Amino acid sequence: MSTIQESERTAIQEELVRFLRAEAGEDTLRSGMQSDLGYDHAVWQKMAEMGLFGIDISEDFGGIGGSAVDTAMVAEGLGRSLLPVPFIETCVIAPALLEASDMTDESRKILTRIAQGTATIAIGGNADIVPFRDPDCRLAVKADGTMSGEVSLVMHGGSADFLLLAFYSGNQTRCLLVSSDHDYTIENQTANDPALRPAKISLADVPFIELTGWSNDNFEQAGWQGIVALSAQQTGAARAIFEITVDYLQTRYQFGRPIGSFQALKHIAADLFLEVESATSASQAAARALASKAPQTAQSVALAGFLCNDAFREVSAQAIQLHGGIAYTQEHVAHLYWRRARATLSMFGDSDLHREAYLSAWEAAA
Amino acid sequence: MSTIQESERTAIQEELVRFLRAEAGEDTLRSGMQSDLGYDHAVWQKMAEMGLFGIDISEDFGGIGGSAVDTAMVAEGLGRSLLPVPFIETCVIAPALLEASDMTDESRKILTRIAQGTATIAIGGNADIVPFRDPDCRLAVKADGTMSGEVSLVMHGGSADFLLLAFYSGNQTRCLLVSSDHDYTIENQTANDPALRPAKISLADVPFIELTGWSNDNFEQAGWQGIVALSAQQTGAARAIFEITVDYLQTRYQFGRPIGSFQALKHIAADLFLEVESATSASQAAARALASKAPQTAQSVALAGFLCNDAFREVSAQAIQLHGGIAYTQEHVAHLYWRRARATLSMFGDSDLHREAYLSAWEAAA
Amino acid sequence: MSDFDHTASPEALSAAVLGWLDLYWDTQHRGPLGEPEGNQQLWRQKVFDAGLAVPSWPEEWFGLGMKPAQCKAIEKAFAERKAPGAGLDRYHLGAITVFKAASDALKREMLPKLLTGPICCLLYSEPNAGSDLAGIRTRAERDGERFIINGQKVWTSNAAEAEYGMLLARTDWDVPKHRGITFFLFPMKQQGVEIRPINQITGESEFNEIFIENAVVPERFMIGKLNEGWASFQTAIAYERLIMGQGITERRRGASAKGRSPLLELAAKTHRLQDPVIRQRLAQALAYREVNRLNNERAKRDMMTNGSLSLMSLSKLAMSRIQHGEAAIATDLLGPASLLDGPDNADPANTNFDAAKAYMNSIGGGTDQIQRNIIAEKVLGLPKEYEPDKGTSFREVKSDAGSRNGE
Amino acid sequence: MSDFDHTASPEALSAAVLGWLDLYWDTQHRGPLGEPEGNQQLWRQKVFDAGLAVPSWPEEWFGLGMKPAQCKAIEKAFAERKAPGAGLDRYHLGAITVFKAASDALKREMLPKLLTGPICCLLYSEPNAGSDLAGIRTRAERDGERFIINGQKVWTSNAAEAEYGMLLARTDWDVPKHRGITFFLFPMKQQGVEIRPINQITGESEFNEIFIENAVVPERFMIGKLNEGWASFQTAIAYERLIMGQGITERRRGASAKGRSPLLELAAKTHRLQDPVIRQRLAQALAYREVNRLNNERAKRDMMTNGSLSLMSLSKLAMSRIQHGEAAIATDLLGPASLLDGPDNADPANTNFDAAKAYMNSIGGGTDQIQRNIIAEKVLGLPKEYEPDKGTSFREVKSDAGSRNGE
Repeated sequence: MSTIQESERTAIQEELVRFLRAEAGEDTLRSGMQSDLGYDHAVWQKMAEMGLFGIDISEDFGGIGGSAVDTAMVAEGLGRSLLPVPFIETCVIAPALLEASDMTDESRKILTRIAQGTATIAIGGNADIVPFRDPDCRLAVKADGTMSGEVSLVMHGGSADFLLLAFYSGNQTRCLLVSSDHDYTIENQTANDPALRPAKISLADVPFIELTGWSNDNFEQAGWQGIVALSAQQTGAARAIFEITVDYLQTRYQFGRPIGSFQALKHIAADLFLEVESATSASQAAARALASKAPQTAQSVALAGFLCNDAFREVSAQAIQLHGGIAYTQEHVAHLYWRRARATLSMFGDSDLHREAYLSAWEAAA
Repeated sequence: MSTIQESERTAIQEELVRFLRAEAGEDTLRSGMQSDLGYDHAVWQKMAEMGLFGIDISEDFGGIGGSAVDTAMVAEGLGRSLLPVPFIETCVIAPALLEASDMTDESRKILTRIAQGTATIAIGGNADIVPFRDPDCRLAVKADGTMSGEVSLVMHGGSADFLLLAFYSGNQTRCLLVSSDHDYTIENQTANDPALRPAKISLADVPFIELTGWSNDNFEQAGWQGIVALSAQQTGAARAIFEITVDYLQTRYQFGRPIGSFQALKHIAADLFLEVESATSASQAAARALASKAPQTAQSVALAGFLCNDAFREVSAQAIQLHGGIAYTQEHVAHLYWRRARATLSMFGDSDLHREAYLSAWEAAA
Repeated sequence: MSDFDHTASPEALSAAVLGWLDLYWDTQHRGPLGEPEGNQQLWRQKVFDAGLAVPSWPEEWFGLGMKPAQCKAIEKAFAERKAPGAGLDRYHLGAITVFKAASDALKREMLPKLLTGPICCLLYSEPNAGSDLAGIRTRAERDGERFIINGQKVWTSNAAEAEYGMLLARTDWDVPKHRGITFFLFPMKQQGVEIRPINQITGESEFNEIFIENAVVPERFMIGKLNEGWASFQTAIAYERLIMGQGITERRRGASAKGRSPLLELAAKTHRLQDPVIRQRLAQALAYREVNRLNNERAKRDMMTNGSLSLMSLSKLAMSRIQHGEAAIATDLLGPASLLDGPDNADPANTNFDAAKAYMNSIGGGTDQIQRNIIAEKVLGLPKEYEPDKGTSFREVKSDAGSRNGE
Repeated sequence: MSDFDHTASPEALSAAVLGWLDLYWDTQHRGPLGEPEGNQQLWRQKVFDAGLAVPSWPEEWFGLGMKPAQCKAIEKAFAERKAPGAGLDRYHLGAITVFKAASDALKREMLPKLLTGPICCLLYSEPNAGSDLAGIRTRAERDGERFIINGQKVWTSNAAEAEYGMLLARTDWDVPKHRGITFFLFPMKQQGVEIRPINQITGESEFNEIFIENAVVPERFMIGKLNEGWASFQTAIAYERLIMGQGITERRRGASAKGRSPLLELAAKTHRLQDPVIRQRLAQALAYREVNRLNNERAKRDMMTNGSLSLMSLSKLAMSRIQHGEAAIATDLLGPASLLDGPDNADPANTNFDAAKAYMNSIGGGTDQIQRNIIAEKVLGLPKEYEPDKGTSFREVKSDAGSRNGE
């Protein structure tokens, strides 16, 4: 459970909302899109100063010992503003796995740096904790204690301070940390979402630190945290583009009347509202289940996994349709939400997979 | 190909439409629903006099040597008026199979009686030509030349002059004809569609005639004819309830305006219109493919199979919604269309099955 | 005067009510202690006298002035002992309407009656006034100190049992529709009231058509003022919509308890639980139901914390896709057997019933289309549609097939 | 005058046209025979002079008075020899509009020009006039024998190449919107016309915004009469909608030939062709496309036999669900790789393009919502919506954020 009090949480949330509204608007998003990082580094630093990155790191390492409910709150805010920062990788999954592993000086140092906002982590491979799984990745550990191979779709792989490579090797899952101090080849990949920065990483005889001592439960838990944080991001983004769309329906006039007075558009809006609220409920319930280690966590997480995926997809796609021509231009923000929705559809597994997991959880509970 | 000329076909169609409008309206349907047969026997007799039952029977047996296009035309008319007569079983599938089998005096006699309208056929079992397949049927042929067993969901099984039992037995499909002159037990089953008359038939040491000499192609063809005739029925029924609904939208006023002026209802109607027309196109194309023995027949039949199923289901379900409260009563005709749609969803295989067959046909053609 | 202290904590109150019930109620025989077969009328009088029938109402109006948490405790105690009669301030639409909208005189006269026995039915909808309820054409004409009623009502449940009907009738035809309606407490047991059950597509006949010909209602039975009945009526209908959203129209077997779902059971029984296509559909159906439960929980929290009804409005709409969706899957699971019905074929019969009953939610109490209008306008703040009958004398408003109401 | 006999059978005509092409056209080098690199302008003139550019038009208007089957034969012959220039009576929106709606004088002056080279663009939509095209606010003010044009147009393709634009402009602000519009043939190559490409979400820039400031159009370039431009304009837009419905906005690779489907190929490549859930979705997607083809065949037959356009109206709406649906499946097939783009990632790049381009059909040329209105009103005969701007002086009509056009 979170060590953060309800009042503290409200304070953090309010500060975050204020900050994002003031300093992470569409202009910041668009200027970040032009940069190598894909986002405005100053925004990242200010979030660090606000202590947001240590939210799910224990106080021992300079964090504030929050829970999935707290990270979801931050992710939801980031989702609203579409900020493509490596928050989930760096501040959710990596800490979960590091804290579950045998502690070393190195891992203590990394956790502290994450909490301070001075280290970012990129995650690649084909294991369940990897945001964008590369089924064709070839990663291998050599007898001499180095590793080699190639992996694609490593988000922020070009700018991260550490690579966390998680992959299946024989019957086991291995998790290696590679410092960017070492030499490896980075090939930036073009993304359909202009803010995203996937990279293809090629490694040849690179030293690594292996995370050991974690259990399968820890590993599953870390993956769940990723799904839940993503669902919160999607929820925030879906709500944001929904609100933009409802505003437009109020102010855009055609045929001498606001287009929001046309019943067909009203009904689409009502249906989308149901999607947004349902996504919110599912995401929040999953975060609560995860934070309280509830027995139905697997089921709650899977539910959030596909409902939020599908809601964000549907809401952002309909947003373009409801805006009409104006949203067919790059100038308008709608397509950015829509691209993000499409990009995250298979992040941590697609909806079909989550639906299957959800049903299996039902069966297991029966 | 059909031996019927285009002008003849038009004449038959016009006569049929005139006849059904005059003598097979809602009153006839409802009075038939109260009877043992489920339909008005006088209507059946008049259709026989019009020569409609020999439409797909060759002239040698008193038929008029039509094709799938012609039977589809009749089925479409029957669909419009929801007449629950055993047309597909008696006049489409049975003749197809009888004509493909080794001819006997008995089969010649039956074909002639079908063409005259003096014999009806009910079909039961678990083979592909069976309209309502009973996966749990137990039918077996004995060494002494009689058969025994039990089969459910035999539509009109209680009133038919012959039972056609088609079932898998070992590696083989067997088709037996049982005359109602013999003794067997009939247990009428309650149907959700009040016009339908399914029966459970129990047979003990009953003599039969086995149809032999047909090929697997003939058998497949007979099944396809059933699917296509059904698709035409569904198309006719979907169009009829759609028209009833559009009429209602014109005449029903609420809030001082016809409800058909409300955009949301208009849009539902437009979408349903697309369904109705698409079903029509698919059904007609399948009938043409079947009649001309086109190479893509399997694909066309499967397409009609699921599109018409789904269209009738959707159109009849929305018809109730668009009518509102009035269609929640038994008095209104909408629920009869809706019940028929639900009853025919799994007739000759459900939509998932047809979709799978459709995709397989695409793959086979590639 | 009362046995129950409105300053007590819910826990204390619960104990007090349980104690009271143990004194007077026989849980095992579901009747008043010592009463042969339990006289329900007497029991309700007892509950009413104790103020427990309507605990949230003030003491001067037969209640105890209790807060929501206290009322909940009382209802829970009654439920625990399986005793009826509490919580009428939440469920008795007739009494609630009278309490909220009627004159003090009528309240004083009728509430003690209504709260101790008689059932009320709703005389709202008419064949020509469905979605557009304010378009009613049942007329009430003054005749001295009474009104003569003529017209036709529909979708009335419990009509045969009801002693009173909450009647909307038109008293002025020359003003816009909302402004010429009066709300009455209408005595059902009189000449000129004919009740005809409606045969519904579910096979049920819970609703009736009511034909009213020269029936009479005393002037003092007016709820609220002459021609101002629409406002009083709003109280009642808001309540009805709320109850619908909670899925009360469902049969209990449709509900999904943790780890148990009738749909999954049917899938197992029909050997389809391993079909990946069916599995996706099952998961989606279960999800819609679970997330509606989660939405309702949030809705309740929202209502408690900031009085927001936004989320509440979604439940009824969501229930339509849940019910229609589940019935569709069940139909497909059954395959050809879905055409059967009747007591010998329980699974098909249940599925057929559910498929038909789903329209009760998607049409009854305001269609899904009306519900989407409400969400779009009341919650999202989108502008209202054009209303051609707004500001127009009702007599001039167009009705079915384009004729005018006055024609 | 012409080499081609309008009484000839399509077959005979085909032979004659092929013979003519063999005399003048070099199929191998795709240019006029003996012309270096093929002078397109000269070739078009030659086709025009032979009456083959617009064969269906009467001889007095540069055509040959041919029937549809004959025109088809001519176009087919041209296609066979890969020669351009025929069938402009079906594709050249500018020339068709002038032919159908302009004065004889303008036709005589401009058709020979338009049919032999210059491209026309469409100056219809405006930022404030999208679905509601008649709500345009670009103004044309008379100045002697010419009009001065000020305003902004949008969604114009080929603007940079076009020599003329088909311009809708408002000439009277004090009458209802449809009655104050004049239609002009507007010279694009002049001062005061600024063209800015629009960056579309597909990555393309086929459309432009056009800013017009004190540009000039001669009075004789009016198409039809002053303030009666809306009627002339209907000719053109009907045509545009028809073309959209045939899926011309698709890239060829989206089309499904018998037994070959890009979607099936992608499913095979991504190893999902054995996934039963994917198989159902693939089948449904293929079905929507195939049945649309079947609908279009019926539509053409209907149009031929009884002039009915009912079915024709469905194709554009159907194309939306086809294109959006196929793109969604392709996205899901690609999985995480769908986030990639660019020339190194052809499958994701194509899928992303298709997903964005699908909006071209569902929004462009009238949104799906507008198209459903058209089907419901024009085909099903359902009553029109309330139009607050009907009969109101355009100046008084409300525009964005509720301001009036005259404000």
